[in-house]
Amino acid sequence: MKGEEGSPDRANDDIGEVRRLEMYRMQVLIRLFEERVQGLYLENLITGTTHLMIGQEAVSAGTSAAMRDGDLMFCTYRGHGHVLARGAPADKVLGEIMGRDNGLMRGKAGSMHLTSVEHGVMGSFAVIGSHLVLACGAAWRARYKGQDDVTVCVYGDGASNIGAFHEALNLAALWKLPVVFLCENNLYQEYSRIAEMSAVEHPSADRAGSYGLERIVIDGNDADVVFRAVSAAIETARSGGGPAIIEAMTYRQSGHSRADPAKYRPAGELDLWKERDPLKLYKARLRELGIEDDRIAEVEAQSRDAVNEATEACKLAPLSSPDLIMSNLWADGSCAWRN
Amino acid sequence: MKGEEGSPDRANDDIGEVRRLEMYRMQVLIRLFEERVQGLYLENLITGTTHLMIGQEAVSAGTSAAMRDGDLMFCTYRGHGHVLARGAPADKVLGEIMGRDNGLMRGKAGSMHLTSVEHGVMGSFAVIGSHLVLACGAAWRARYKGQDDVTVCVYGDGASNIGAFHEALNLAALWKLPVVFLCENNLYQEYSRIAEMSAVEHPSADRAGSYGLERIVIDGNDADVVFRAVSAAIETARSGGGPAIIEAMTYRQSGHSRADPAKYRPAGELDLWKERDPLKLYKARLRELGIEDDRIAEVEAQSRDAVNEATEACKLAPLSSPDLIMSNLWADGSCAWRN
Amino acid sequence: MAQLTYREAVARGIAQEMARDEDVVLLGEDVAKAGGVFKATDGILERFGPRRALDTPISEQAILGSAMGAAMTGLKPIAEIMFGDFVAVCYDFIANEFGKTRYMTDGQVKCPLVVRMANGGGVAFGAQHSQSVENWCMQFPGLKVVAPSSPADVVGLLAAAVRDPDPVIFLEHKGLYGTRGEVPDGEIVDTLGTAKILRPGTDCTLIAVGMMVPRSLAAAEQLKADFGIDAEVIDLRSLMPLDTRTLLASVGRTHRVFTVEENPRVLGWGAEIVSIIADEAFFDLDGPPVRITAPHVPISTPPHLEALVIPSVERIVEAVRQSLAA
Amino acid sequence: MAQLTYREAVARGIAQEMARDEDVVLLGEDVAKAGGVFKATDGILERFGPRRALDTPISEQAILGSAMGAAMTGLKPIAEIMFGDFVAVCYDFIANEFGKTRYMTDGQVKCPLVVRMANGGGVAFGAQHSQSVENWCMQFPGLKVVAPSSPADVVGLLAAAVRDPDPVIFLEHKGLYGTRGEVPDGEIVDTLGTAKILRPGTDCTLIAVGMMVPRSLAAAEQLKADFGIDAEVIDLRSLMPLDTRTLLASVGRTHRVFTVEENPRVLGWGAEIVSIIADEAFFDLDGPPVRITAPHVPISTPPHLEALVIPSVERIVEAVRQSLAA
Ligand SMILES: Cc1ncc(C[n+]2csc(CCOP(=O)(O)OP(=O)(O)O)c2C)c(N)n1
Ligand SMILES: Cc1ncc(C[n+]2csc(CCOP(=O)(O)OP(=O)(O)O)c2C)c(N)n1
Ligand SMILES: [Mg+2]
Ligand SMILES: [Mg+2]
Repeated sequence: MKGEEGSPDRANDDIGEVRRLEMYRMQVLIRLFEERVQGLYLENLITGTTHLMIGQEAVSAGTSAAMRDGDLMFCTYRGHGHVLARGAPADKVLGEIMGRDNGLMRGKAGSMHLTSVEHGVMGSFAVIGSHLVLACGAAWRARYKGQDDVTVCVYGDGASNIGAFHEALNLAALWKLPVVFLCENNLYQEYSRIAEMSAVEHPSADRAGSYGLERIVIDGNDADVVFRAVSAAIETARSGGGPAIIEAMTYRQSGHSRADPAKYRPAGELDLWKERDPLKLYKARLRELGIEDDRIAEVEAQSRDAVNEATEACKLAPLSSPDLIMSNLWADGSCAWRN
Repeated sequence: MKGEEGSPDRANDDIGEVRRLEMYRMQVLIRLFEERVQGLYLENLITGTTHLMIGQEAVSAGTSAAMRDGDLMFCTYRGHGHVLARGAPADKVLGEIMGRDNGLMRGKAGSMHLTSVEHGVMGSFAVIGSHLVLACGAAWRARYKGQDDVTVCVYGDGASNIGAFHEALNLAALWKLPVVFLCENNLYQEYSRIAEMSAVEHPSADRAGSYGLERIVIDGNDADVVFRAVSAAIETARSGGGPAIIEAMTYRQSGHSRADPAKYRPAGELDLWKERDPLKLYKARLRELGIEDDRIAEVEAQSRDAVNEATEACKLAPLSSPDLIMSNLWADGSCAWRN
Repeated sequence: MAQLTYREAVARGIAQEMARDEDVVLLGEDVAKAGGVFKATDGILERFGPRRALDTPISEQAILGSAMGAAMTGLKPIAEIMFGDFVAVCYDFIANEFGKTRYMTDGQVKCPLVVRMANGGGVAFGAQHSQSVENWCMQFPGLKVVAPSSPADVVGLLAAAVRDPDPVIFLEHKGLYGTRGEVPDGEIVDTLGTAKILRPGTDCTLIAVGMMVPRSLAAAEQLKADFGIDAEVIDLRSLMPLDTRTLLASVGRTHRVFTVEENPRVLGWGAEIVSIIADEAFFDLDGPPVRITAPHVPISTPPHLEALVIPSVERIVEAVRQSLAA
Repeated sequence: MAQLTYREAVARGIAQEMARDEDVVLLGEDVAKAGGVFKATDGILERFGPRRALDTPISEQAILGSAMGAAMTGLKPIAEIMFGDFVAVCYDFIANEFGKTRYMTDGQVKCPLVVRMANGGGVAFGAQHSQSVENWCMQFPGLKVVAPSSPADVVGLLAAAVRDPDPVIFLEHKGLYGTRGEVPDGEIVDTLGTAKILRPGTDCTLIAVGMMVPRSLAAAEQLKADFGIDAEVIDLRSLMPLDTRTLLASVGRTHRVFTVEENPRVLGWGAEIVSIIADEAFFDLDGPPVRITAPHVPISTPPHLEALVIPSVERIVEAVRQSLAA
């Protein structure tokens, strides 16, 4: 693991204090947001399925910090945190999850499909594998048009075993596309341990060689590590050096989806990972670097306020409109299929 | 390349004279058979498409020589030679290609789908990728039932880039299935050079590591080399050691399919590979090993006679019966879908 | 007689067949240790062990392909595709392989397998987890397609599917997993290709599958109570083979027919039924055959929108009433 | 006016649009250097260069997926799936992605792309290379499906497909690639969703697409000559959107309708057409609407068997004559 670069040095290193506080704020925001989503589900205010990323916040925060405006992201159904990290307002994200009119897609599609083109989030995809090849296409367009944006495609360990993974990686490498494949290895594909489902230990990184790419495994619970690894990959991609595949080791502290009690965890595993909780680690890092407690408390409060405000706004927002079902199938806004 | 084991030593080595003559007979049979198929196409006696394997005979001969009765094979549309090598009679194979009643499937399905369960050929598959996962299933059955047959799955270099390849290899390795994946790398996926379509030089072997398997590239124009490599892989698989992936380098001297003039070949490439023609090389090997010319001529004659006799038989055989179209859709022989 | 949920009936059917025949095996994502994401295979691993119940990687092509390879060579696999919509990532086996192999090899190669999938909507999973994939499967010669609506039918049709020598797509309705029904004790084996008249009637025929069956039954009660319309309700149960005899006989008695489909309008299974009836029972019909379907749009996620897309009891009642009044 | 083959018309249509719009790109297996395995993209690489015409690995999911990713972000890709049957290995994009993206994102994400495929039978390629995949595509809301039968329509409809802001499946019939027809000079742009009456008639309506169009026309001539039956022949051209107005108007004049499909019987597009006509034009019909299709079996390979499966001119004549006589 390329873990060492993440060890604290000084606040004014390549990352810098401002960015660190921002990455911490984002991790706290995502954590509180996800806890709120679970709470609203229990209150029956969220009805569709949700896939939380509690425990994986550092990947979101570090990745988006490494991206520029204009860079594109493709997410999975486990995408709340990435969409927030890219800058989509918490109320619009929560509204979408709650099926409210104020949602990103006016509440039409819900948690699994969060999309905010405005913030470079081209979609959250729920049929495993599809978005890996979509990301190739977005990157191909950038090169074709001489645009210098880079596409980041986030996916799970389990997705590394589906056919589209192979096709995407081969094409990306062959065409030297400006795309970064970022595997969030949270040890589980739904309820099964990825270790029991893959022929190799690291289902993504151990396959980098199949496409002539470098093998990169990183500590996904350390936002600094993620930031540095993704930054480097994006830099290479942006300058024409082709794609990268990064496997970030992390852990989903929540269940797979909202109703999963996660009984399949071996005893002690969750506790172990909670000790390596990304927020806890990062807060300690900030302190170690000499950042004052009140500045830390300030960004925590900002995040708390944002989630609370979003919740209030969404509770007041009307349910998504019935008009939605008959609109925006075609470019003309209609859904007519005959004359 | 693991080429050295193929270099001549003496007739009575691990391969032996009898097997060598048999492998030579088979290579000649396949060559003459394929030339005949092309001739019958030009005579308008073969109407459907065909995919010849002229130049690739050593892979067929060496592979089937390494297989036991009861071992299973899954082929592609480029399968004539493998089906012959596994022992299917030339007249039945040719009859199928000619759409005659004496064909393996009574002339219903033709060249691309040759199947002879009796000879362990479970089918020839024409949608790329599908048979790689089918082979996993056949091998899974063997292990499940405690049967000690091994499944060999032959496919092309181009097929190494399709999603099903990845899924098949991961499952086979994960479940340690008794299956051998044998890639015939003939340098082309249809009209495109595989080198321009893959992110790595050896589209199959360079990916072995993705599944925890050994990287094996062999000279596919030397039947002895093929025989030894496939034998070793089968032995391992049979004794519970799991799957293997072998990439056999060879060259298709014919066009991709019957009407392809293969203008995409770089100048001189074909000549170079004709110098390494598997029949020529193997005949020289036999001579070097001291096998007498008349014994060599005898097996050549056997092959010539077999192809001639098959041709005559097929020309006399009736066209496949119109009954075929309404039969054997279901196990009861019917095609009824309503009452 | 036991009261079982639909999901328990799935597990009971699988267990019945695995106990009977050692060649029956179960594979799919999370079907073993977790007992299925819909808990429809709960207890199978415990009872039959990891040799016969296998969790797989997320590799749907490998799931269906290895099921088929095993079926070709002597096993009778029951493969699960978690949500029917995902069959799109392994559709080659549906469209090009399962149903064609026996035919193309002139009977040399068999393919006795069952693919179970969670089908349909009604549980707020949105446009890519709620589709009615019977419409993606029934058009391929050589493939049988079954879609039970009650726990008893689940057990009996699943057993029939497993024992069938040909490939069968077995569609479990997500919206019905939690529903209960009486299931007779002992071994149950039903017959594929048979529709069931669940409610005899004289004024019109409603033909439905899956979750549209209970809704059609409720609609029929309401039609009777509120409008004196006596609707016959047929649970198709099997889309392939098709029990056209039962359908045509019913239309011969009622002279009006409605298909009740939860899929988007175009090329749902109702089109096939209507085209058969319009052709073969044309002079029996007193009025147009009508398809009650979802509008031709994807399914939206939130329950209040989903409910507007999938035909409700009210919409069925209204469509029948209006059409009979016209 | 030039005489072009159908395959040349494909290349002309592509070239017309690539010349017009720099965002139009072509990708697929062997589409560039080789000019396509059916030679339908001949000359494109030479004219537009390797930046705009790309050969791909055998990775159909990557072909359709990268086409869609590019379409979402600003290009207008024309992707080729060599034989329509192979769309089964990348069907996720057909069933779950292309048509749903704009809808699910409430209009945020566009998907303007064209997928060309060689469709249908008649050239002895057998059960896995001869299928009529319009039936696998037309059921998905959000996806347009076009299937021209003449060189002029190929150019005009391909241009319309490329310019359309939504995803279009463009089905070229393998059995027609070698046929010739007049194609006007200059830019040609047709309109999606419009059927064409190719032969007006008064006694019945034959509705066909692709290779069944010339066969229906020939059948109509024979019906007239031999039996005095005057058949109207409609080339549907577009299966989605559907020009129901033209169809219903024709049935209103002829009072009898036949769909002519080369696909296996069950759930072919004719079922949808018949279900619409039976519902909406029921009282216009003087007799049952009839679907002329292949029997419900896969397509066998040798030409003499294939010819027995796909409807011939004789079978169309016979079916119409018998039905009108009944
Ligand atoms: C093609 C497909 N197969 C199966 C599923 C069901 N499914 C949804 S999430 C999931 C697990 C994915 O695991 P992983 O890729 O590790 O991502 P994670 O959920 O852990 O973030 C599965 C199997 C799906 N959505 N699509
Ligand atoms: C899924 C799929 N895509 C494309 C094709 C068309 N096709 C048939 S053969 C072929 C080339 C295959 O190349 P390779 O795997 O190297 O085998 P070879 O023909 O050289 O033996 C292609 C692209 C197909 N049959 N199936
Ligand atoms: Mg995971
Ligand atoms: Mg090749």
